[in-house]
Amino acid sequence: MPTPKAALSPLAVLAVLAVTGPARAEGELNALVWCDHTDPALIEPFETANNVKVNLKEYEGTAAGMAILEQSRPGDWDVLVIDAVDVHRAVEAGRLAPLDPASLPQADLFPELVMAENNQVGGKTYAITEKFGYNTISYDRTKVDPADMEDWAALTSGKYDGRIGIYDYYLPVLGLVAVGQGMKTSDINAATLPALRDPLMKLRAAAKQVSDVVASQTALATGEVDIIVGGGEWLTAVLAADNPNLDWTIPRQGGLRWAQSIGVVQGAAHPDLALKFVQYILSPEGQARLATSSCYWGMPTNTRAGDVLTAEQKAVLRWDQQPDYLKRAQLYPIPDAATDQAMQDLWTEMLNQ
Amino acid sequence: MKPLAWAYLALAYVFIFLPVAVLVVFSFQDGRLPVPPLQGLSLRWYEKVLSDGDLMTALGHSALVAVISSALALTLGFLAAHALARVHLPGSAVMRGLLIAPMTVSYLIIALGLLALFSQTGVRLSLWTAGIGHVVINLPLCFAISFAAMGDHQQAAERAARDLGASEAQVLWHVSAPMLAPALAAAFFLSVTFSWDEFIIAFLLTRFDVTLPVEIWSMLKSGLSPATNAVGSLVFLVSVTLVVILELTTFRKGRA
Amino acid sequence: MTADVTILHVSQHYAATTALDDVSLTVAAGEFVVLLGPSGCGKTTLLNLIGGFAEPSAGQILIGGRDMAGVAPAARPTTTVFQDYALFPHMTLAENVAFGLRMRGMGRDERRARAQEMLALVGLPGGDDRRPHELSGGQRQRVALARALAVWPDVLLLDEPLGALDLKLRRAMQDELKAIQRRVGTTFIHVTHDQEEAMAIADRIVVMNQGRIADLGPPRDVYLQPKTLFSAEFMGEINKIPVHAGHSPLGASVPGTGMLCIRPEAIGPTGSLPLGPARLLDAAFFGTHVRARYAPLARPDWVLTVHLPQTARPEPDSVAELYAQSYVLLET
Amino acid sequence: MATLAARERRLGWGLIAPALVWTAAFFLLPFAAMLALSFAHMEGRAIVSGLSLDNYARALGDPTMLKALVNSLEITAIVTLVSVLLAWPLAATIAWTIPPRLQRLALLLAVLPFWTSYVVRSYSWLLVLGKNGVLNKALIGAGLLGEPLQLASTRSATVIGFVHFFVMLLTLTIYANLVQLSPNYARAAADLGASRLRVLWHVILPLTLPGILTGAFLTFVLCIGDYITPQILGGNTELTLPQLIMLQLQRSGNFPLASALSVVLMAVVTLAYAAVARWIRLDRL
Repeated sequence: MPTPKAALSPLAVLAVLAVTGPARAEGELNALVWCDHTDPALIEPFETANNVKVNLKEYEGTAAGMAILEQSRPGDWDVLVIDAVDVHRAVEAGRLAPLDPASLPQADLFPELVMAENNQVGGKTYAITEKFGYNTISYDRTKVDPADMEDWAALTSGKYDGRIGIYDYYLPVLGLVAVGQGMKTSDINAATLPALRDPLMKLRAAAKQVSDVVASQTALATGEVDIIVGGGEWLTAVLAADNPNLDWTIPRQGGLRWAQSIGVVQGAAHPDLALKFVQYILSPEGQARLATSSCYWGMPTNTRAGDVLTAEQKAVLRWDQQPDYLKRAQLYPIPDAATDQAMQDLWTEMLNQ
Repeated sequence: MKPLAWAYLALAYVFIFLPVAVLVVFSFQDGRLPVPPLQGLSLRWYEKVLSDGDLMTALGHSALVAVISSALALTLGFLAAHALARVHLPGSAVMRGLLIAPMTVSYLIIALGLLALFSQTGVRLSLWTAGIGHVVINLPLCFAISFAAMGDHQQAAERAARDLGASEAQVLWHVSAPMLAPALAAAFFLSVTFSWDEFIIAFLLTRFDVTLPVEIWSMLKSGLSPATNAVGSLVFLVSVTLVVILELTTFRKGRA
Repeated sequence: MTADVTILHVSQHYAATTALDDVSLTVAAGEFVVLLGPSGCGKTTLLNLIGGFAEPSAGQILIGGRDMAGVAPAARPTTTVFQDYALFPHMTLAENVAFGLRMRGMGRDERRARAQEMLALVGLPGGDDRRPHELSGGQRQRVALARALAVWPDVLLLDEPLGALDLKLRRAMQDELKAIQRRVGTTFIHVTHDQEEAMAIADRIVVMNQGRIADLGPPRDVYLQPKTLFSAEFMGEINKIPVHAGHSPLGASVPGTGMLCIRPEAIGPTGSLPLGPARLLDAAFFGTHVRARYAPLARPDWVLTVHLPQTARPEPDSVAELYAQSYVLLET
Repeated sequence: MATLAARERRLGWGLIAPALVWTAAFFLLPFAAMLALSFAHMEGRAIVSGLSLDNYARALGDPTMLKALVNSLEITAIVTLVSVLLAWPLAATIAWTIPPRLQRLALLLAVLPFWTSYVVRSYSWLLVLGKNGVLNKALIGAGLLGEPLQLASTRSATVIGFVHFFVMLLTLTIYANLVQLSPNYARAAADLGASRLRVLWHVILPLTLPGILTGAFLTFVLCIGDYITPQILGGNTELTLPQLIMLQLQRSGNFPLASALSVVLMAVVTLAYAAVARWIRLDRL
C-alpha cells in the first residue's frame, strides 16, 4: 500500500528543503544590491581574484530590500547595499554587522561622503558610503527649453504636460517636491507631509509615467518622455554615448543628493569574504568600475578613483563641478516608521491617479 | 458573407502576428534601441544573447523545472484520476473539486501563499520551491485531462489485465498509461509549456537560480534592448519548432 | 487446469434492488455450464462474483474447494472472456495473449511459444504481429479466448462472448467453443441470453430469473421437461393450456392442476394427448418446418401454434384433429 | 480478512492520496498561512501576528486600494468582453469558411504567438504601441496621424496586450466547441425556415454558450490575477490589484496587507465562479 509513504512525501520534500535548502557552496557570496552592482565588469574581477561566485539579487528602495531580508533566513545574505540615510534603519532591525573602520579607506573619501552620522550608530561603524549622485531633473535639451529646467515650477506650468516621467522612488521624489516648495527634506514628517500632497498630485497630473531606473532611462532615450523628475547623472550618464542631447541640472531651488552605503549583513555565512567584497568595492579600481556601471553611473566616494577613471568618464560624471553640487543638494528625507508608511501610502495613491 | 469573413480573418491574423513580427524584425536592429527606424540588420544581439551565461543558465533551469514539475504533476494527477475513475470513494465530488480548485486561483495568490508558508517554516527559496509551485498549478490540469480521457474502453482493458494477474502498478504501466498516451502526452506538453513560461511563481519563489522568464524580466528591467527581442525570437523559434514537430507526430497520430 | 465451483446461498443486494437471491449451484470440474436468462436476471452478477469483480452480500463461493472470500480477481484460478473482449489495443495479438504470462514473470521466449500455441488452438496461427483493430469481430473473440486460456485457468468465465457477432458467425463459434472446451478440459461458465446458443454448447443450462435459478439441467431436460413456467417460456415458443383438476376447456385430460405446456413441434395429427378439432387460421413456410396457427373449435378465441413437417400444405380454413406427443404440466 | 471492496477502497485512497496531500500541503496550507497573515499587522516595520481586521478595512476602505480593485474589475470585464467578441467570429470563420483540411493549420497559426515567452509578448506590444513605436510611426508616415497616439503606459495598452493573449486562448476553446456541433442543428433550423442570423442567434449561440462561458471564466481568472501585462504595458499608472499586491509586498514589505488584498482578489474570483459554475465544467476542459 503506498498510502503512508506517499502521504508524507510532499511534507518530506518540505522538511528536506527546510533543513538543507540548496547547498550553499563554500566560496559563494550572497549580496543584496542595487542594479549597478550586477554589472559583470564590476563583479567578475572580484570573482576571478578570489575564486568565488557572487550571487546578486537586486532591489530598488530600502523598504523593498528590508522586505527581502525580512523574508529570509539568518545566514542567507552576506553583503547589503543600502541608501546611506537608511543605514540606521537597517542597524535597528539588526541587519548589519559592525565593521572595523581601520579596514576601510575612510580617509580617502570625499569628506562630505564619510557621512558618519549616517554610517555609524552608537559610535560603531556599520557601513561605508560607496557611490553618490543627485536626484534632480534629467531632460532632452533639444526638446525642452533648458532655461525652464532651472525652476521646479516650470514642470507644473502646463507647458510640459504629458512629457514628464517620474522616477518611481518615493523618498527622493517626495524630497524633491519638498525642495520645490522651499521646504527642507529633513523637515518632512507626519505633520508636514500633507502639504506635499497637492504639489505631488499636480506633478503626477503633468506626468505621463512613473517608472523605475531603467524604464526611466529608456523613456528618455526613446523620446517617450522629455523630462525625468528624480533623474540626474545616474540616468543620463549611461546614455551619454548614445544620445548626447540628454542633460541634467540642479534647479535653483536645489536638488537631492543620493548616496549608497555598503555593509556586511549580521550573521553572514561568509563575513570575511563579505568584508573583502566591501574592500574591493571601495578600492580605486572597484570604485571606478562601480561609478561607470552599466545600469547607472554615479560619482565614486573614494577620491583616488579619480586616478583610474578616464578624462571622458570624469567629464560625464562632472567630477569638477562636485563642490558646487554638493553645496546645493540636500540629503534624502529620513522618515520614522510611521512617516515612512504614510509617504509610501501617499506614493501609492499618486501612482493610482 | 464570404469576402467579409476572409477580410476579418486577415485582420485577425495581422493583429495576432503584429507584435511577434515587430519583435523579430527589431531583434536584427543594428542599434541600441528596438524602435524605428530600422538602422540596419545585424546578428550581434543574437551573439550577445547566446554568449550570455546567465541567460543560458536560466534556460537550463527553466527546462529542468518544466520537465520535472510536469512529470510529477502528471504522475500525481493521473494516479488521482485513475483512483476516482476506478474506485467509488466517499466524497469523490469534494475531492475532485479540491484537485481542480487551484485552477480557479490566480498564480499570484498561489505564489504568495507558498511564500507565506515557506517564510514561516523557514524554507529557503530556490529552484525547487518554484518547482513546487509549478506542480500546484499543473496538477489540476493533468488531473482534469487524465480524468476526462478515461472511458469505458480503457477501464474494460484494465479489468481484463487485472483478471489476468496484473498488479495495480502493472495495470497502470502496461495498460492504462499506453492506452491514454495521447491524452497524457497532451497534459504533459501543456504542463511543460505553462511551467516553462510561468513568471510570477518563479519570480517570487526563487532567489539566485532563476528561470528564463524571470531572467528575461530582469533583462527587460535593465532596459529596452534588441537583445530582449533576440531572446524572445529565439524562444519563439524553439517553441514553434517543438509545436510543429509534436503536431506532426504525437497529436496527429493520437487523433487517428 | 480444471476445478469445480460451488456457490452456497449467495445473495447480492445493491441499495434497494436484489440482484441475486439465495442462489446455490454446483459446477463440476471440466463441465461446460451456461447461465441463461433475460437481461437483469442476475447471470452476469453471478459471473462477476465468481470472477472476483464483486463480492456477495451473503453466501460463499468455493473454487476447487477453496473459499474465494477476499481473493482478488488476479489471485483467483479464473479468467474471463469479456463481452467486448477488452483486448489491449496497443499490443499485438501475441502480446495480448502473452500478457497474463508476462504478469506472472514468465520469460520472453517461453511466453511467446505459449502464445503461439494458444493462437493455434483458437485457429489463429501466424499473423500474431497484427493489432486488435486489424481483426474482424470473430478473430478478436478468438484472441480474447486465447488470452484467457493462456494462463491455465481452472475456470474460464465467458460473459456473452458471442453477443457481438452476427448470427452465422455465432453459430460457427459455438461449435468451436465447445470443441476447445473439450480439448482443454477447463471448467467453462458461460453467460448468454440466447437459448439456442445455450443448447448448442452447454453440458448443463442454468436458467435464471429475477436473481434466482428457475431451472437447471442438460439442454434436453430443460427444453422438454422445464421445471418452471418461466423456463418453459424462455427456452422457446410454447402453447399453454390451463388445466383444472384434470380438466381443460379443450377436453384434454391430464391429472392435476396447472398449466399444460406443449411445444409447437410436439403437436400433430397423432399423439398421446388429444387436443380436439381446430381450424387453420394461417400457415407460413419457415424452411425447416411450416408454422401453422390453429383456433380450437372449443375455444375459437385461443390460438395453438403448431410446427408441421416441411412437406405439409394445410388447406386454409380446414379443420384438423390435433394431438400432443409430449407435454408437461407445470404449477402456476 | 479485508473484503475485496475494502481493499479496492484502500487502493483508491492510496492512489489519490499523493495528489490530495500535495494539494493540501502546497495549496490549502499556504492559503491558510496567507489567510492567517492577512489578520496580522505591521508594528513599525515588523509583522505582528494577531486577529486584526485593519488590513481588510484598508483593502476595502482606502480609496487607493478600492480604486485598484475597480481598475482590475473594469479592465478584466472589458478584456473578457472584447476577447469573446473578437474570438467568436474568428473561431467561426475558421470552422465554417476555411476548408476542413486547412482548419487545423489555420488554428495553429491563430495561436502560434502563444508560444512566445509571456513576458516577451507583453514587451513586444510596448514596441508596437510606444510613442515612437511601430504603430505611431506607421500611422504618421501614412499621414493618418499628426501627433503620436499616447498608448504605452495607458489602460488601452494593457487592454490590447491582454486581448491579444486571450483572443488566442478563446479562439481555441470556442473552435473546439463549434466543430463538435453537428451541422444538422443548423440544417434543421434552416429547414424549419430560420434565417442565417436567427440560426446563429437561436441555435448556434446557445449551443456554444457553455464553451464560451468556460473560456470567458478562464480569461477572467487569468486576467484579473496577472501582474506582468499591466506592469509592462500599463506602467505604474492605474494600478491593478496584482500590481498593488506586489507593491505592498516588494516595496513596503507589508506582507499582511498584501495577503488581505490577495484574499479580496480570491474572493472576487470565487464570486465570479459561483455566478457561472452552473454552466461550466472545469474538470471537463
